[in-house]
Amino acid sequence: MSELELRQTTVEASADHLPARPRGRMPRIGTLLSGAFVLFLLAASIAPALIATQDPNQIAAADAFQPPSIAHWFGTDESGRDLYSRVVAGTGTSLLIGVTATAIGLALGLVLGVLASFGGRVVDFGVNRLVEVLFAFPGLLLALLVIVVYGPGPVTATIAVGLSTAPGYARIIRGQLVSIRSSQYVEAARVLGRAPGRILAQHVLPNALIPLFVLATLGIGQAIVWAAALSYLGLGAQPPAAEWGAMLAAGRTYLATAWWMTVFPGLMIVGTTIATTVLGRAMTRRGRSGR
Amino acid sequence: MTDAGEPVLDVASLRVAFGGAEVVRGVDLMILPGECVAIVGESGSGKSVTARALLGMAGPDSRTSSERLVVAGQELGAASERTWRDVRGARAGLILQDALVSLDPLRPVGREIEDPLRIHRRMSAAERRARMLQLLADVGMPDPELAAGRRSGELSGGLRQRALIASAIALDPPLLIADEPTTALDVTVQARILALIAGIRERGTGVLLISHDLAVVGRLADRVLVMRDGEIIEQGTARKVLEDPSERYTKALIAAVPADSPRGARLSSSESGIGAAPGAAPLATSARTPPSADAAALLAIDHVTKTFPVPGGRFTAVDDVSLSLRRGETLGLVGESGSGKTTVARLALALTPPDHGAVFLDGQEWSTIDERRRRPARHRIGAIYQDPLSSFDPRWSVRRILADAADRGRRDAPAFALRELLDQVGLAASVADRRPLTLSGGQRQRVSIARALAASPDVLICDEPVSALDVTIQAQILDLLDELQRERGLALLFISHDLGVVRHMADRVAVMRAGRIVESGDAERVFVRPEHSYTAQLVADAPRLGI
Amino acid sequence: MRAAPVTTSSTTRRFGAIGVALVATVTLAGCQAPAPEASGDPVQGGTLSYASGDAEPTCLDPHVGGNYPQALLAGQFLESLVSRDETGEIIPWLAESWTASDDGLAWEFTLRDDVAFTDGAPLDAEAVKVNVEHLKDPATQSSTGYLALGKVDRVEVVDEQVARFVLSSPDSALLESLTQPWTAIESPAGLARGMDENCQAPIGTGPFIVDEWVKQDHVSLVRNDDYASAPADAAHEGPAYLEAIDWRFVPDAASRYAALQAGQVDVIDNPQPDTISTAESNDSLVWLDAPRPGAANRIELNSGQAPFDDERVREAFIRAVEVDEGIESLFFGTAERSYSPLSSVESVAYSDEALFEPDLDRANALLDEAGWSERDADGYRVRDGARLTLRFPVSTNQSIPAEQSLFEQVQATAKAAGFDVVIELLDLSSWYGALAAHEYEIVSAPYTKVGPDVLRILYHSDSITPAPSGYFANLSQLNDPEVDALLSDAAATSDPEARAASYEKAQRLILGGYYLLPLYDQQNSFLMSTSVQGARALPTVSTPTFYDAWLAG
Amino acid sequence: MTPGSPADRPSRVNGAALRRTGLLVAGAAFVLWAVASLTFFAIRLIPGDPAQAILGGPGSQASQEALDQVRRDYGLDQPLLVQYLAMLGRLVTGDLGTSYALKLPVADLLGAQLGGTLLLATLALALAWLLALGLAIWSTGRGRVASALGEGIEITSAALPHFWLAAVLIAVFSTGLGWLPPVATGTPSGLVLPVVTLAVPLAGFLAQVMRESLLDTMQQPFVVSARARGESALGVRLRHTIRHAALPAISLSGWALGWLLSGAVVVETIFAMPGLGRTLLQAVTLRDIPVVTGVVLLVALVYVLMTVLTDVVSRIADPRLRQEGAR
Repeated sequence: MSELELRQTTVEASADHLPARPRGRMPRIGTLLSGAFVLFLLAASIAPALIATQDPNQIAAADAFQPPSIAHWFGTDESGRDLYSRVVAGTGTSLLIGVTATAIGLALGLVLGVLASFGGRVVDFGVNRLVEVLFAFPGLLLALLVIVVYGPGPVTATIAVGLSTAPGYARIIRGQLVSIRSSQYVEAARVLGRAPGRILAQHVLPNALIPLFVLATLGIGQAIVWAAALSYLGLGAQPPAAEWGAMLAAGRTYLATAWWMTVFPGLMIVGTTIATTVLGRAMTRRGRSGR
Repeated sequence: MTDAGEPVLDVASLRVAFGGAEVVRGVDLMILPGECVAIVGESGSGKSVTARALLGMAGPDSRTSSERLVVAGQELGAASERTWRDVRGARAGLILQDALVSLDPLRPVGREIEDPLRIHRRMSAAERRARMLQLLADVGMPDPELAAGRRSGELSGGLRQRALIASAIALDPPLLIADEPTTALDVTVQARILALIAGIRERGTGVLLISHDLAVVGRLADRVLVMRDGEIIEQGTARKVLEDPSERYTKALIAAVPADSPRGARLSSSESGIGAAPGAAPLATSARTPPSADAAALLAIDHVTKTFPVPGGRFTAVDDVSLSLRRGETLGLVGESGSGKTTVARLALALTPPDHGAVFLDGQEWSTIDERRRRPARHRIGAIYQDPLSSFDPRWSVRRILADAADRGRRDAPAFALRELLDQVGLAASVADRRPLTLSGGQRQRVSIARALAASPDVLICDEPVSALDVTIQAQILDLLDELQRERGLALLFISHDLGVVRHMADRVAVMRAGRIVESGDAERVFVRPEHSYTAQLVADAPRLGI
Repeated sequence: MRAAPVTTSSTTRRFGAIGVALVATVTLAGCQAPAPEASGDPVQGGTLSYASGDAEPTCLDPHVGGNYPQALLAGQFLESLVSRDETGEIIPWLAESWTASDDGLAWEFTLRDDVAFTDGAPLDAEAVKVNVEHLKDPATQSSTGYLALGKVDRVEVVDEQVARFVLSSPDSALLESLTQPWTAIESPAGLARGMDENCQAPIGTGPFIVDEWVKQDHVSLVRNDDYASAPADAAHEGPAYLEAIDWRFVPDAASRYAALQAGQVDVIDNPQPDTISTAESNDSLVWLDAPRPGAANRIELNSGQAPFDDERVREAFIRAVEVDEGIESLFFGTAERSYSPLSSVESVAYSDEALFEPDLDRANALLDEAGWSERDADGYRVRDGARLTLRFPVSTNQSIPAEQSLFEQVQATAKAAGFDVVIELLDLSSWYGALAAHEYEIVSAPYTKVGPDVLRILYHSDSITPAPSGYFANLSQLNDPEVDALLSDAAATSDPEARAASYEKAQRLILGGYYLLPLYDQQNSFLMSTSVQGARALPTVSTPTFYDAWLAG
Repeated sequence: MTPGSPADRPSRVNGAALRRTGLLVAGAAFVLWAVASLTFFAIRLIPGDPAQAILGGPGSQASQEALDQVRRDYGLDQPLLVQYLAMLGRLVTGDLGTSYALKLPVADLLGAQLGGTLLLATLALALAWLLALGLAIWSTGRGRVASALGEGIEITSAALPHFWLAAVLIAVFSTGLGWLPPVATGTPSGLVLPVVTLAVPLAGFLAQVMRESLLDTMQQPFVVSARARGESALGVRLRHTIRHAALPAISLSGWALGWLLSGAVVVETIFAMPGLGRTLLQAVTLRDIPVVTGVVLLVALVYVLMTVLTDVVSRIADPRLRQEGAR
């Protein structure tokens, strides 16, 4: 979040003194790998059956706790289900949780941010206080409260995670809007006699919203991680849904005997977060150099 | 100390490359003790890279090579970073452009000045402090004790530049490299800093001065090197180069300086990239007809006052200012930074309401009426900004920017003539689909002017429209504005800190200081026979060509 | 606890130290592979570190509320009037002897005269009276103890050492009820301090004293140096060997096991089944298997509403579900399949394996017959447009992960017959809420009570009527006058054989009506470092006791 | 535009500081009031009867009389508004009420838990800062490989779920190497794994922000100035760029603390540490409303204090902010 602000304050005066500094960046190969991984994830969420090798819910108690092998690439779980197929089947659920939670956070943040920056002083003050109050509930505590009221489950967990990210987004969006509103191109539009509504539609909103998509990609991974934490606390997805967080939590109890049950779902969560972050950053960089 | 004969800097065939691109291509340079050598050139000429390469700091991905690189008697051709560190600060000091960012804004300037002492000398903290205070006193810092504890942001521009100089000369290095040392400063301050550097040179220090500003160079340099595309294309004594240049490029550079060019004279040649020779052909378009003195004012600012709230009271930015601007006339508004020029511009544009007084456009109430009623007339008064890039929506192409500006929201708006507009401001039709970010500084300002013109204004408010541009580009833009004014009968409110530019552009001039107009009148009269002492000081301090 | 029987009677209360040490060892070994013998002489002193995975109690006084975590801890510092031995025989503890009147309405307990509470007050009949009154006082908020003493009307002080329990109706389960920690005897002065204070450190007669309770962290127990009231089956007399117990709350099973492996703690409870099997092959760890008494772990079928109001559908479910393989693999051979509503600890437990033979064809036939003959696109059976859905609320606080996995296997195997089992993982409060609202078709609810009288609580129709909180124990909602009569008779009769016969008949009816699917005994396992010697589980509610334990070098 | 000369600034700073302080206090009071009210009304939405929670949860078979008794004792039979005002009244006097489950004053209960959590969070914050600074300094300005590696480490660290990291750390350092205890028993060595678990993902975030600003700072002219005085690369980092790089991370510390408290719920459970997170989790399970309210309020208070602290530290670290306050 402060990255955005930082970029805005970068003094451009020095730009002409030195030749363009090659920015430290992930090698392109990292971006490519991330892109490939995200494509795999998308494929797995849209058509898990094509990518999975077996029925993810096929129980075979006799095959329980098999280590990774040719037949079971990621091994099997405590009920003899094929872990690879479950990981693939869980992609859709986990991504959905991540995307939905981020969307909820962004939507709420957008409403609050727009209210704050356009609602006049009183509304701005009120919204800012509200955002501060929401900030005072650390994410998981807010999530716990939501879960207490509406009961555990993936839907509540998603809403809870989304809600807890909203104040952060609200602040960024408000900051964006305020800085755009005081920008010189908005002033230039006023000088040309453009009405406020037109300025809003043509300049302010588009320029404020585009960076949000980048922000969203960065948020998805974190949303998945927090949803997984709720699953670990037994407040997330329900069995037999193959959600990564739930699988990871289940696997953790068998860490002493079946490492693969913890490692593979964990790798998926970490991998997804890394991939979305790398892509988000690549987009930020492109956006920055394109401006 | 080096003795008088031995050069403090002796470079032969210096080359610097970034990746495959060579930006400094075989520069030879020698500076003797007490000598000031200047390198002039426009942005991208390689002058700054040269300066840094002399300290072994050309940049992370650069390759530097030279046949000979001797600083204060030490050969540094293949020096290690360790050796370089011993040279920097001790044998060669560096002064950069703006001390606000060239001194660490988080550290007291005293610490910054003590740094070279700490790095290169074994001294006790008390000795260091004493030396630091002495240095501050030497560079003319009032109350060194107090200043030492302040951060660069808490000092005025001139004072912090002095602090920066103090840190560069802390160890009395034989060589001082000054890279655009006065560029961001107001003229009066600039004059004092130049005097300070001259004093350092007097003490026997060799100075390498890097500047884009020929006038600054003229004041200080013994010898001048003109740099272009990484090469020294001309060199000689300052007098020789400035008064009798042999290269076409140098001639163009000198011609482009507006200071002593008469009103209406052309500054640039039609050849792209190179200014015209001095006194080149007069403008091809119709001759200038000065506006009649008694024509009604198109824009009238009438006893306007504007204050802003600050903790513990209100700050008066504009104090009882009255100005009037007639059709076809250029009114120059000069003043140092913080004098209230920009606030006047915003008041004229009705972007901010005055506390007292009023602004009239063509005799009609302008500043006091409702924004809804003002909006339909806004197209009559346009604006050009110092930084055109930030005045464009970053997502929009040139075409969209101009199309949007041409559309006044009327249903019967004439078909938008993009090509004609681009042609008028001297841009190729091919830029239409590019985004301003990908254009050069001069092109951007042309787009900015085209945008203002698209709305068919009567008045243009130009707030420092050329301060960010190289001198040849500046010349082109100034010529363009001149031309357009002639063709369209535009009234220009031309705001600038640069007296030379204003003198070249303005029919009448108003001088602003601390929110008030201290003097106004016919441009020639004000510059030649200033009545107010402040104006006289400004004129005296303004650097100009010639020695 | 399936060790050699130990002869016990009210007269042979004390054993030779050596003999009992052997018994304790056999006990400790449980049903597992050879465990190291308790070797050498007991060592005095040392602090035993215990890591509990059960929820941290909210009050250390087991009279208040009354759950298993409280019992675990209370067993170290509180004692009951009577205890139970390996064979299910009631043996003396704080009460030396007891007699019942012929009509079963008056019981006289003679207390030991050499026992004092750790606050110095002597144990007397008045103290027993105060304790029973405390349990029956609504302000105490007792649940388990209150129910256990439901038929006790009042206690009369006959003389200093004799207390008379006056009952409103005969209760053959009274002695069993009194063995439980939830009816343990506390110092009247301690109780008089009020609930807030007493909850922090109840005062009893036990071998240890509560020294400090750091919430969310641990309870410090120190040795009671004046201890003189070991139960009749204890291995030694006098104060405990251990100087102190550090009782920690470590909710995460993996952390708990890691702490035991690292030697950070000496004993853990609720180990993961896979770690038990790992520990078996590990020379430095010992498994103590102590199934809880009362009911077996079972899945109850709610016969109070559709679709399980139809016996054919109930049988179809039980025939469709396969759990044997799952129990074997998930519990790594540490749990034995049960076919009885009662824990294997209970001598009157009746099993009938034939009723639970999986038979998918029969299940399908039964469902077709019951009108659930169509299937929808997902393969689930439908009738009149409604899916054959079974809501299965699972309490995350009461079911260990292996059990939850087993339920998933139940879900998967039931699908083959067309049942749509919907598992809902709930926290404890929400789980009780779902039960109270009858929003369940199947449920698994452990119930611990000493003795077969648990059947009355779980299957008598009176238990369908909810308490004011909405809670009811008869979750299968079995409402059969014949079962009611059998259970009431059993509770009232004092003749052990008649009692056993009634319980067997009742169990036949309960099992035969397909009201429940027994799974296994309520798992209650402990893993101990081999340096812990002489620890055992009390044969009452299987809580561990460290009175006889010592730490070998 | 700087009004006035530097000389007359201090008095204005004082006036501004006073005004700022007033605003801060009023803002803090508002946040606490709003948090208390939100929590109060949110908790009324929880299904279930508080009286039952007091009597050991719905699983208890409390009698009607007992329930009625409890309702009277705890004022639960009063109208909602009366209960709300009573709660506010108690809060003003610093009374957080009595825990339903533990029957202890909430203030005492939380007072005992707060220290552990704050210690954990503070140590984790400090370690995260160290790790992030170290990584950022190490990986910037050293070419593409170090930069890519640094970025990779940051992103990976930030993506690690706490409970997974904890499991791996326990497996390696406790079970495998036997260096550190897996359960925190109050000893310093017991704190190591929990602190590391909390700190590593946070360090990933902080390092991202720090490195970004370090990169921007490294191309500032004052860095060129410093090097031109003969300062070594390390000297430039230590004396100049670190502080600049730290600024955005300092302003993130309020957020970071909230993030750490969230993580503490998980970490305290795994490492069996006493603390607010575990207390909250238990209170939520038991529907122990006064404790839930108390934890939320306490956390809000800590957050508010942290915001103030962050503000103060930022102002100390960046004198430019002090000046802006005076404008």
